[in-house]
Amino acid sequence: MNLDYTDDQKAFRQEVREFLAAELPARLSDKVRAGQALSKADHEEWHAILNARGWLAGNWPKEFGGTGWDAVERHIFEEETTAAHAPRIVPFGLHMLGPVLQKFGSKAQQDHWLPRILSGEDWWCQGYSEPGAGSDLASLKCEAVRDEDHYVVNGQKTWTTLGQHANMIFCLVRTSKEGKPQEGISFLLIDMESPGVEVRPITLLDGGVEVNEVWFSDVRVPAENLVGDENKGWTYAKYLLTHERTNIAGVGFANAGLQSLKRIARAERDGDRALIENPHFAARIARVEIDLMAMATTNLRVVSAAAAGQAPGPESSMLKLKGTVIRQEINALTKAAVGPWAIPFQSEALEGANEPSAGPDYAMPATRTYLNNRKLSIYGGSNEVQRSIIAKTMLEL
Amino acid sequence: MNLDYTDDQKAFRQEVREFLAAELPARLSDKVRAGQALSKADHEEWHAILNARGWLAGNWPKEFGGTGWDAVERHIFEEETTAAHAPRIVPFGLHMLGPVLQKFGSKAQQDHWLPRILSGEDWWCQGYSEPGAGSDLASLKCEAVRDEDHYVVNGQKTWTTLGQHANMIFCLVRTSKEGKPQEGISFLLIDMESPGVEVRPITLLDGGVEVNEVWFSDVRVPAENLVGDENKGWTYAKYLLTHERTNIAGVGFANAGLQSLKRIARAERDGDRALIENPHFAARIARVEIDLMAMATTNLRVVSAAAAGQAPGPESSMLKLKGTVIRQEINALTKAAVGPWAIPFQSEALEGANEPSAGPDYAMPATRTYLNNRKLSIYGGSNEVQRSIIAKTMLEL
Amino acid sequence: MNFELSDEARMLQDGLRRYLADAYARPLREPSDTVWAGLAEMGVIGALFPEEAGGFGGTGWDIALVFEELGRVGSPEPLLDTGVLSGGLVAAAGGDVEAVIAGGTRLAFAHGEPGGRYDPTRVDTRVEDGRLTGRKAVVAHATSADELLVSAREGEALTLWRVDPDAVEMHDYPMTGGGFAADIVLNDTPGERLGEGDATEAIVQAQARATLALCAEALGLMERIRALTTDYLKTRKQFGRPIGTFQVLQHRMADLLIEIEQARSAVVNLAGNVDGPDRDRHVAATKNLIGEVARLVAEEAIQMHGGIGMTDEYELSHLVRRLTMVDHRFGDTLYHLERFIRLAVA
Amino acid sequence: MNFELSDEARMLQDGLRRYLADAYARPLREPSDTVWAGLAEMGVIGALFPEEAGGFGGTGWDIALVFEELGRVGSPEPLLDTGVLSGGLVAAAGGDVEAVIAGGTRLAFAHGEPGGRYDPTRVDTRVEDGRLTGRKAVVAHATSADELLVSAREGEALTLWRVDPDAVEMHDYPMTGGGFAADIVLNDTPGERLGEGDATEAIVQAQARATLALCAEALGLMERIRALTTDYLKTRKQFGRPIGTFQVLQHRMADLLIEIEQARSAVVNLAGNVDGPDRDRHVAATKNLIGEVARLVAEEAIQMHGGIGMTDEYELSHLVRRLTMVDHRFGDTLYHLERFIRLAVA
Repeated sequence: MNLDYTDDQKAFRQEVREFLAAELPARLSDKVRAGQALSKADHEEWHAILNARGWLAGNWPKEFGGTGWDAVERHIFEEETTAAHAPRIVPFGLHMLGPVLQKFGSKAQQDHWLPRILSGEDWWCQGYSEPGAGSDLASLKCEAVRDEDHYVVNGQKTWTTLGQHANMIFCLVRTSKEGKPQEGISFLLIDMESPGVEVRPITLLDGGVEVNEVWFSDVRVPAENLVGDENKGWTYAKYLLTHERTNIAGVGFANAGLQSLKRIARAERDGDRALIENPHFAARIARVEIDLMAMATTNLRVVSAAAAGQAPGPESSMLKLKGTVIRQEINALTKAAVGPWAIPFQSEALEGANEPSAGPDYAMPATRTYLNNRKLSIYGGSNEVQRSIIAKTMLEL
Repeated sequence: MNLDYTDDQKAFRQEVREFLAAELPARLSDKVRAGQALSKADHEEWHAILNARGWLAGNWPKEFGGTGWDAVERHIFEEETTAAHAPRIVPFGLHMLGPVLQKFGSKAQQDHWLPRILSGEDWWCQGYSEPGAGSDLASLKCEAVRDEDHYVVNGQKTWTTLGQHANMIFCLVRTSKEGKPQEGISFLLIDMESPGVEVRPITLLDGGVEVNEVWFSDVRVPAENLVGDENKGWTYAKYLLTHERTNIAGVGFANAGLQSLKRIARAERDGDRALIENPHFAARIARVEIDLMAMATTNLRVVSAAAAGQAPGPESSMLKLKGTVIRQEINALTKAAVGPWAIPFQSEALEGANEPSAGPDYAMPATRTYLNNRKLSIYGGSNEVQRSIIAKTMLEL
Repeated sequence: MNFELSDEARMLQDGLRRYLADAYARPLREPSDTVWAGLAEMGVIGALFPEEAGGFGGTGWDIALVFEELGRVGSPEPLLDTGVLSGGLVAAAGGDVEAVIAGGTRLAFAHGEPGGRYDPTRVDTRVEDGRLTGRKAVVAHATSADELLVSAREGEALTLWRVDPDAVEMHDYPMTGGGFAADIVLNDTPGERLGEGDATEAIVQAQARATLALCAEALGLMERIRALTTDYLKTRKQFGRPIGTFQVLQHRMADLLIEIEQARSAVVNLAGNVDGPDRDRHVAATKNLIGEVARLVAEEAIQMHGGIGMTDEYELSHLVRRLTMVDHRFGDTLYHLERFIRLAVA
Repeated sequence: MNFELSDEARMLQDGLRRYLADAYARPLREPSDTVWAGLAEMGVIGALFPEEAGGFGGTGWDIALVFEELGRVGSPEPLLDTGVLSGGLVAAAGGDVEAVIAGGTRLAFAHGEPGGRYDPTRVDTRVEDGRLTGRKAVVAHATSADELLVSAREGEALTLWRVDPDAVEMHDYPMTGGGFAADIVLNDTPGERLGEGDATEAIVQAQARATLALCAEALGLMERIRALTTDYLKTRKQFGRPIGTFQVLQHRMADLLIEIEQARSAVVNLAGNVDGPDRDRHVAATKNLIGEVARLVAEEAIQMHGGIGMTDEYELSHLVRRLTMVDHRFGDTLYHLERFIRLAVA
């Protein structure tokens, strides 16, 4: 056993650092550091920079235009980009649809769609959840009926993240009502510009708009947009959920959040001392840092096993759960750290508009991030679902 | 609304204080304060003193030789005796069997058994739990078969507290296997000196012996020892469980434990300061004290409602649960407070025997009390059972 | 010892509850002149003041009663700032609060300063020859106030001044829980002195009562959030049955219920002690406990609701935002933990 | 970066696990000469020492591996005291540990003093002309030791001395986790100096390695307790079905599992850093985390077992008692929380 990176891995880390120093626009990293929302153009700019370097698809094999990195290399890349406050990669095309097409798509589908993901020609979003089918995906109702060489889709999807930017959506749709609820689900690619598709934004708890409802009324989808076999969509969805769970621990985000929290706690005055010298506040920081140090190692153990070819198992549920608890605690402490400056609710200020609070810049996103990140324990399989998975698979209860 | 006691209540409190100052033997209060086990004779001595004053049966009506106190008076008596480190009253005859006989017993049973409880002639213990029927009492198996004017009892009871001192046991026994599990249970009074009764001590986690197994082999019990109707024992048992839950919050014990914890934390050195000046330790004490302040008021609200004639409802489940959490936290902090002195495991030392640790006297019971009081959240309806009761009755879930 | 409401209090509670049920039948997330006038008319503002100030209440019990009801509907009216905090200071100094009680005058207390965090004595605004200079931060409901009460140092003494809102520079922004706050710049701004001598104790006392109001409001918010969540657990189905039948959620709801009961007792403790000698210990204990429970209730309620709990449109969002802000006024859980240690443990 | 055991380590682990499964087939709650000899014979003591001291290991990984296995069976052998703590000090000072490795000599480290709590530098025992005077408290396995190692002040310097156990006054008593400890009185007792110069850093280093051993033992204990509890949940029936089918217990077990996984990573972190520059931060982090998780696991295991978990006879009792004592050596959770703050946060 040892905890050191190999010389090759160290060299790779250095290479990533140099790339970021040279290529990451300060305008973007400033926005990320300040917790400001990124525009569609911001995301596209960063994707293009990564694509030019051949580093956009860190989890794709080389044959499809990916990097071919192993889990440790992906981990290093993730650590460095997060530490540098690079925008996160928009995951829907790259981390979610890509692997499904590579595994289950036809050659024609791969040849057509994968390059368009890399080039940014398509912006994908995800059509999984429905009202009434959140953690219980198998009960979904959005329906696709075969009509010669088309499917006709009717129904509703919700929690569609960044759907307002997307021109394409991959959907789970019901193609049969027979058998168990998981059966009869298919995986369909739908052009958002088709007649009958309507996108309605959902304002969230924090005042921001990042998710949407998507409505389908008699939307005609070419049958060639079916991925894999009809009624086998559940299999592909589960595969995708596993892939989505790599880096599910969010160690990089947690580390960046912890560093930011400490900076704030050093800057904030608490009576005659810095807030970080308040032993009770320091204790809360210490507890979450200690937890994070352990979780980072759990994550490395899983990454290292993955690099050695082992499939991620229920450990990803453990990482998801502990990861969200840690990040949410950091968010809560950051909100606490800014004191009365948590009260202003400044959506416009975050976008750089008029009449910001006189408070320090770091205070502005604290409350909104706290509220927004309550989602972490809800989406991607709620923490309750994760606990049940752990109990079933690891304890055989 | 107001939080003050009436003049009458204040006068009563003063009367209790004077009585304790005059009549509570220092030998007994010293043992209680030091966490030492009390002998049978110790208990009997204190019961006799209370009985002489007419204060032994605080929850009995006057007609049966009780005090006739209301809930607030009982609360004041409880507060003062706990604060003075008086032995707790052994509850089996006085708080458990007594109320059942008064409500469901025949005149002959009341006339015979109740005075013997007050005089100390009988020491009762409780035969409820069985292996396999703890929180799920309805599944009990110990069987009583009618044979003319006797019942013949076979089976096993367990967790019989202080059964080693008792000459009488009140039991739930199965008299019918028909209907729901709760039906077919009867409430029977059994002489422990009958042939076929065997008591085996159970050593607990903390090394102490306070509970027992009781075995019955063809034990013949006069039919007149049946309380109420055959097969209706479940009703009486539930009534008893409700009565057992008065003072279930244990506010008095918690207060005494907290005071003792603070004394220890003031005496223990932690580097160059007293342990209580360690902000992290002080924070743990503060949190539990704040919780206790609130719970004491919840308790008073329930007591006050009871004195006004309202039956205790699911609030007793809330008090039981929060009460055990608070007491167990105080026990854990006390163990933490004594530092390395928690390591000696000195059963004999506690009884005053040879080779005690050189540590301070207050350190001796810390570990044992911590271990022993894990029972608080298990017996009398586990905290899990209490949560389910709360969810059902108060949330109607 | 008596935990029953008096007949008068019961009447006030019933009336207020009925009025608010009606006024908030369609949830209001911003202050409303109509509601303000309604509250004044039914005597709710007067209930916060003692008879000698022209009111008919003013005890801790009155404050607790009123604000628990306001909390239940998530009311964003500036009653705490106008009635308890500023109005309390004016009345304590012998000033006239008739117009406040009648609903005609709204007040705001410009006290906290940038960097002052929760320390009630950290005031750098100076006054010279009756003119004030300095900065105030996050002054709640400043823009809707007819009059500002401003704290300032005259020499060493902490003093209070009435200031015309039009005479100051205000930078306003919405608050997370509804309504607007402002950062305020005073630059040689004229003021009229309120009261005599050092105002520190008066401010601490007014903050203690405002803390009680805030804690009672939090209790009402938590009760409403609990009710919403319970209802949701009964209606929402997953995996073929109401999610409230899942034992895990039942037990977590039971724990919430216990903690809310603790919060209620903490409010009772403070209500009974806010004007007494043991005030500071109870302020610290109650505010600390409320802060802990509020976080638990807010986070669990969102979690048990799942996605719908994250949406702005649903009633929960406003209640949760208000509840989350309770910890950011008059000292947070850690501030009061430290105070409690100083007062009661060490 | 590699989290796989080397072939040698895997062999040691397999052999040790097989041996212990056999030796503890009937649980032993007190140290046994047979087991001690068995451990020595299969080289387990030697695995704790580097080659230059006559061993064949001695890294943090070796310590973690050995003590996790001992923890799994709740072994009360004095291996930590003899092999890591005292033996480590002797070896570091260039002393001969051959007899220790061979199992012939058991050592105990008489260091802590009454009132010294967890401070490793609080030593008032004095030495003059090679004779020691002072008191030592709760010296683990003192009565079974063939030789005592005693810390004492010579002037300002902290020094180490070999002392004959027969030359001191011992007051012995059982320990909560098995074995005996003693309070020791030294009164002009002769000793033989071990090493040169000030021993403070040597003691801190030996305690860091002993802390790793203790944390790894705790991990083994927790693994075994978890397995016992899982088995119990599958077999024990209440309300007509195995209690492990109740969702509440499933989720609480899932949380335990996650925390035990955290504990494992914390042990890995300390094992990889115990001889490196970042030692102190990792000692503090790991001991704090282990203390928190140990309490949770012990208490939840008893609770889920119910009554049977309270009995001495059942295997759990001994494991839980040992686990609860982990927090009482080398600094508890709060001690290390404060150290971590000093080293990493502030």
